[in-house]
Amino acid sequence: MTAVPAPRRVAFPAGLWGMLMVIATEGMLLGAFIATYFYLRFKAPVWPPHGDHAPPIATTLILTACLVATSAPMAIASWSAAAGELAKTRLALVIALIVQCGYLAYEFKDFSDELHKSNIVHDQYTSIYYTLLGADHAHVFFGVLLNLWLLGKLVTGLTRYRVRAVQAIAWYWHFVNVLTIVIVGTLLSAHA
Amino acid sequence: MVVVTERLTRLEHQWQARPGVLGWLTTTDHKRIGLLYFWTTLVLFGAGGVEALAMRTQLARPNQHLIGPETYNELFTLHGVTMIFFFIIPMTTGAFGNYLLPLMLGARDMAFPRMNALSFWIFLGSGIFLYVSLAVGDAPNAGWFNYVPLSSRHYDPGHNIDFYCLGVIFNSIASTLTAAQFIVTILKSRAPGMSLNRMPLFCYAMFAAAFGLLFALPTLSADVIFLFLDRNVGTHFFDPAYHGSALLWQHLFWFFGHPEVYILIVPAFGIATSIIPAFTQRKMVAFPLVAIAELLVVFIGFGVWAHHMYATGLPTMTMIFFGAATAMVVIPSTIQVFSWCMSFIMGTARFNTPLLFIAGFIFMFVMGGLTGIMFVAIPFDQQVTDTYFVIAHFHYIIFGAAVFPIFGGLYYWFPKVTGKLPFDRPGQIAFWIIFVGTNLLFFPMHILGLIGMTRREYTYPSGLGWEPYNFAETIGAFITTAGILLLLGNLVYSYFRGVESGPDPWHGPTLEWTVPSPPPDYNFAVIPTVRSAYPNWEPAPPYEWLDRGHQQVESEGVDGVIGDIVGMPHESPWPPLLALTLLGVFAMLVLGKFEIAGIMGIFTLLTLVGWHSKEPQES
Amino acid sequence: MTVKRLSRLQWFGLFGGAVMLAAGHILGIGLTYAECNVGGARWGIPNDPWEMAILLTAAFVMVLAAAASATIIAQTQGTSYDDDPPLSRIRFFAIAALLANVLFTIIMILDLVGNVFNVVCRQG
Amino acid sequence: MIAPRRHALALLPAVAVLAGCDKQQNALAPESHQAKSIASLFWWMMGGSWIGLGLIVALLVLAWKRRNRRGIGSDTEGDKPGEKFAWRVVIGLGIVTPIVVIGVIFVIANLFVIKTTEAPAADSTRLTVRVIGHMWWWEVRYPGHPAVTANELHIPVRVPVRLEVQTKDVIHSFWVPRLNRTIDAIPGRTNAIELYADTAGRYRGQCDEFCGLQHAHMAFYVYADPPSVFRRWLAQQSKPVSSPPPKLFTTAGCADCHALRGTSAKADVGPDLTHVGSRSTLAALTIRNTPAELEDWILHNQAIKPGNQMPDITISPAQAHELAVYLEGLK
Repeated sequence: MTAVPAPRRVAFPAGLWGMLMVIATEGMLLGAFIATYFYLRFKAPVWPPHGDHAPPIATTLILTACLVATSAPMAIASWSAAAGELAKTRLALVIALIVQCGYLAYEFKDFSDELHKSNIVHDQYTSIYYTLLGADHAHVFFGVLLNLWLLGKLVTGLTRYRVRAVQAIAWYWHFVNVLTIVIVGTLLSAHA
Repeated sequence: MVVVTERLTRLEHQWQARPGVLGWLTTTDHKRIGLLYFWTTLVLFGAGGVEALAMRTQLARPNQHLIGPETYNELFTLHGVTMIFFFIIPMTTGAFGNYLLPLMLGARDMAFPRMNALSFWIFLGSGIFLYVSLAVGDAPNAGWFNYVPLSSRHYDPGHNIDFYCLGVIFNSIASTLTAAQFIVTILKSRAPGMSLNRMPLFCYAMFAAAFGLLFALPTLSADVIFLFLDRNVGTHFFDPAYHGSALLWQHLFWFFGHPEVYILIVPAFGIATSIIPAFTQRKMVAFPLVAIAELLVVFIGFGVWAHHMYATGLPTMTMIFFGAATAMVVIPSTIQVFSWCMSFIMGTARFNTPLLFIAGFIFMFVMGGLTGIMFVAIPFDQQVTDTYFVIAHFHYIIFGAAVFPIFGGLYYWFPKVTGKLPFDRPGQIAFWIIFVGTNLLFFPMHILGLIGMTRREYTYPSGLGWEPYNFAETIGAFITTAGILLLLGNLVYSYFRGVESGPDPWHGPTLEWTVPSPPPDYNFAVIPTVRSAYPNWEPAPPYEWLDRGHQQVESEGVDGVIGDIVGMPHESPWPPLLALTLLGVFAMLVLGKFEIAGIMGIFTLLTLVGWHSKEPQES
Repeated sequence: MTVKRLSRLQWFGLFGGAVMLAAGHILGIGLTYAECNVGGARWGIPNDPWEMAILLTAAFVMVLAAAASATIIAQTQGTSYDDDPPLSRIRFFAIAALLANVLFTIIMILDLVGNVFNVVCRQG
Repeated sequence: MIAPRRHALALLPAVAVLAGCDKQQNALAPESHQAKSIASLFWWMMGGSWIGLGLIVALLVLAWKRRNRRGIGSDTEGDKPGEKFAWRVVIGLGIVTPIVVIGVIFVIANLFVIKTTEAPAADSTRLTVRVIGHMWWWEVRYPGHPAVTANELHIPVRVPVRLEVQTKDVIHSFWVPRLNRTIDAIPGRTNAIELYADTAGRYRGQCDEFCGLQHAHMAFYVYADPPSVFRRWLAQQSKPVSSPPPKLFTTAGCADCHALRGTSAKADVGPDLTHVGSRSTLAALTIRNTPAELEDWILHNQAIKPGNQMPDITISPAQAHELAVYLEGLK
C-alpha cells in the first residue's frame, strides 16, 4: 500500500464554509426585503406616507454603533479561542453578550412602543418597515442565543470543535452587524 | 493480506449502520439518505402524474365536466408544485446528488452528514404537509405561480394559500440545506489531487444547481412571507390601495422562478455528462466549456426573470434588459448540446438504455430549447404567453430534458446501487414507448397554443379546432404512463432476477465505479487520489487507509491539496426529531395558532441544543 | 508571469465580469424603474446618461476580464487543462472565463443598443 | 418586416395541420399589421428551428451510424480522438452561429417589431376604448360616450384604436391573437395596446391570465365594422333603455347588480343590461343570447357556469320568461 505523500495546507475549514452558506442565503433573503423597500418607495408619491415618520436619526445611529462595536470582542474571542486562551475567549464573549443584550432589550422596548404608535398594518411603509426591522432584531436575537449556547459549551473548556464554533459564530455576528448597518441605512434613507 | 482484512474489519466497525428501522431513522449515511429521498420523491412523482392524467382526461374532449373548476384548479396547482418542488429537485439533488456526490468525489460522506439527514426529514415533513392540504380539501388552488391578488385573503379565503405559503417555505428549508451541503462538500471533500479542473462534470452540475437554490430560494421565501403577512396579519405589500403592487409578487416570484427552471435542468445535464463518457468510452468534448456552461446557465439565469412578465406592461427599456440576458442564456446550452453530440460521434457509442435516454433527452432538450429561443423575440413571447405553446415549451424541457436523464440515470446507476444488471431490451422498449408518448403528448400543444388555446382552462368550447390536438395529447399521456410503468417494472424485475453486475459493468469513468456494488458503508476502504477527471480510466496510487477513526479527508478547496483529516459525526436521532418539531410549527401556523407555533419553535431550538451536545471525535 | 500572479489574474477573469454583470443589471433595471415611478422620478436622475455610464463601465471591466483570461491562455500554451494543478487549473478557468466574459459583454452591448433605441418609460 | 415564405414552409408538417384548423382565435391567421409581423416572426423562427433540429438529429444519426468507430479529424489516436475537430464544431456551431442568429432575432424583434406592438402614446389615436376585466366577464366602455356593453367590443375597421385595459378585481389578460398580442389587466394599473383590424369581421378573444374558477369562460368578441356601421352602433348603444323594466326586475333582485341606463337600476356589479338584447352571447361567450337560453340562465346559471358571481334567481319559470322576453327586447 503506497501512500502518496501529499502536502498539507492550512485550509479554510468546512465549518466556516457552512457559516458562509448561511450568510449567503440569509443575505439574499434580507436583500429581497431591502429591494422590496425601494420598490414600494419608488411607487409611493410621498415617502414615508402621510401619518408615518422616518425613524429618528441620532438614537438609531448610536444604537447601531453600540451593536457594531461588538464585532471587536467577537473577533478577539475567535482569535483567542484559536490560540487556546479559554479565559480571554470567555471574557470577550461575555462583554459582547452584555452589549448585544442591552441593544436587544432597548430595541425590543422601542419596537413594541412603536408598534403601539403606528401599527404594521397601517400602510405599505409600516409593513415593510416593521418587517425589515423585525428581521434584523430576529437575527440579533438568534445571535444572542448562539452566544449563550457557546458560553455554556465553554464551561467545560475548549475543543477543536468549539474553536470552530467560536469562529463561526463570530462570523455570524460580523454578518449581523453589517446587516444592521445596511438595514438602518435603508430605513434612514426615508429622510432623503 | 492479514493486515488488509484487519483494517477492513476496523472500518466496518467504525462505519457500519445500525440495523433495522432505527438505523434508517437515525442514519447519516449519504447513500441511505439518497435512497430515502428516492423512494419519497418516487411516490410524489406518482401523485403528480395522477394529477396530470386526471387533467388530461378532463381535457380529452370539449365541454366535459368530469372535474369541476375548483378541483381542476387544485389539480394543476398541485401538479406544478409537486413536480417542481417535490419531484425533480429532490430527485436530482436529494436522491442522485446525495447518493453519488461523495462517491464521485472520493469522500466517505457529505461534509455535514447530520444536516444531510435533516434536509431529508424536513423534505418528508413538507411533502406530508402539502398533501394533508389535499386530504382536508384545502389544497392550493391559485397555480404554482400563485399570483396575487387572486391568492389574497379576499379572493381565496380558505386555508389553501396558507398551505401553499408555508409548504413552500418548509420545502425550501430542505432544499437550502441540501444546497449548502453540496457546495461545501464539493469544495472541501474532494479526494486528494482532484483539483477543480479534474472534478467530474456531474459535480459541476450539482454545484451549479446548489448555487442556484442557495440564492434563488430566499427571494421566494421573502415573497411568500409577505403574502402570508398580507393574508393573516393585514399588511399591504401587494395592496394597490396603498401603492403596494401585484407586480411586486411577480418580480420576487420569478426572480426565484426562472433560476428555478435551470435548477431543474442542470442536474440533468450532470447525469447526461456522466452517462455519455461511460457509453461512448470517450472523454467529454470541450470539457472546460461544458463545465462553465453548467455554471453560466444558472448564473445568467438570474438575470432573465421578467421575461415571464412581458405582458404586464413593463417599460420596453426594462424588457430589453431581460431580453438581452434571455438571448445569451441560450449559448451555454447550445455549447453543451454540440459537445454531447460530438462526444457521441467521436467515441464508440453503445446505445444501451441509458444512452438511448440521453439521445432522447438531447432531442427533447433541443425541441424545447428552440421554442425557448423564440421567446427572445419579445413580441412573439407576448403573443403566446399563457397559451399551450408555453406549456409545450417547458414540458419539453422539464419532462423531456429533466426527467429523461433521470430515467437514464436510474438504469446507469442501478447496478451500483443494487449490484444487479438491469435488463436492457425491456428498458429500450420502455424508452421508445415513453419517447413516442411524450411527443404525442407535448408536440400538439405547440399548435394548440398558436391557434389560441390558453392555459389553465378546466374545459374548452368545441368549434375552435382544438379537439383533435387535445384528444391526441390525452392518448399520449396514457402511452407515456404505460412506458414509465414498464420502465420501473423492469427495474423491479431486474432487482430480483438480474445477474450480478460486479463493481464496474459499464467501465464507467468516475470514482463510484472503483468501489464494490452496492458500496460499503465507508464507500472507499482506501482514500483514493486523483490524477484525471476520469479516475477510473486513469487510476492513481491511493492515498491511505483512514481507519483509525470515523474520519474523512478535507481538501483545501481549489487544487485538491489535502487540508486536514476530520472526524465525522455518527448516526443521530436529532434530525428527524427537529423535523418533527418543525412540522408542528408549520401545522400550528397554518391553523393560525401563532402562540403554540412559538412554543413548538422553542422545542426546535432545544433539539438543536441536544443535537450539538455530542461532539464528533477529535483526530 | 509567476504562477501566483497568473492565479490572481485567473480569479479576476472568472469573477470580475460576473460581478459587473450582476451590478450592471441590478443598477440598470433599478434606475429605469425609479425613473418611471413617481417616488423615484422626484429625484430626477436623467436615465440615459446614467444607463450609459453603468453599462459601459460594466462592459469595460468585462473586456478587461476577457483580456486577462486571454493573456493566461497565451501564457500557458504548454500545459493542457487536465495536467497537474495549479497551471492546468489556471488555464482551465481562463478558457471558461473567456467564454463567460464574451457572453457578458454581448449582453451589455444588447442592453446599450436597447437603451439607444428606446424612449425611457414607454410601455412595451 | 419581410413577408414570410408561406409556400416554402407550408411543406412542413406543423404548418400543414395549422392550415386546416378553425381561424377564430388563431394567432397564425393575423388580421392586423401587428399580428402579421408577429406571425411572420414566428414563421421565420420556426423555419430556423426546423433547420437546427434537423442538424442535431443528423448528428445523432451520424453517431449511431459510427457507433463502432472512434474519432474524426487529424487526431483520431490518443484518449481524446477527434478533439481538435470537435472543438471547432462546438465553437463554430455551438457559440458563434447561435450568437449571430439570436442577435439577429433580438434586433429584428426587440428593436423593430416591438415598435408596432408596444403601447400607443395617449391620445395618439382618435378613438379610445376602455376594457375592464371582472370575474368572469369583460366590461367595455367608450370614453366620451355613455355607451357601456359587455363581452363584445366594436371597433371601426382600418382605424387604429387605443385600447386601455383595467381590472376591477384580480389580474386578467386581454388577448385577441388575430389582432395583437396579450396585455395584462393589473390592479392599480392601466395598460394599453393598439387595436387595429385590416378587414371587417368578428375576432374571438379570451382572458389569458388565470383568474379563478371560471377563467375558462371569460371570452369575448371584437367586431371590426365599417366606420358608418360602427358609428350607428355606438349611437344606438349610447341611448338609454327603450322601455321601462317590469317590477320583477327590481323585486327579483336584478337591479341590485345590473344597470339599465335611464332607470333607477344603476348597480355596476354585473354587466350593464341596457342593450343586452343586441349582444350575440351571454356570460362571456358561455351560451348563445336567445330568450330560451337567457331564461335558463336566469334560473340555473350556477349549473351553466359554476361559481359565477350571479346567484340562481328563485322565481317561477313564467316570471323568468317575462324577464327574458323584456331583456331580449332591449336591442
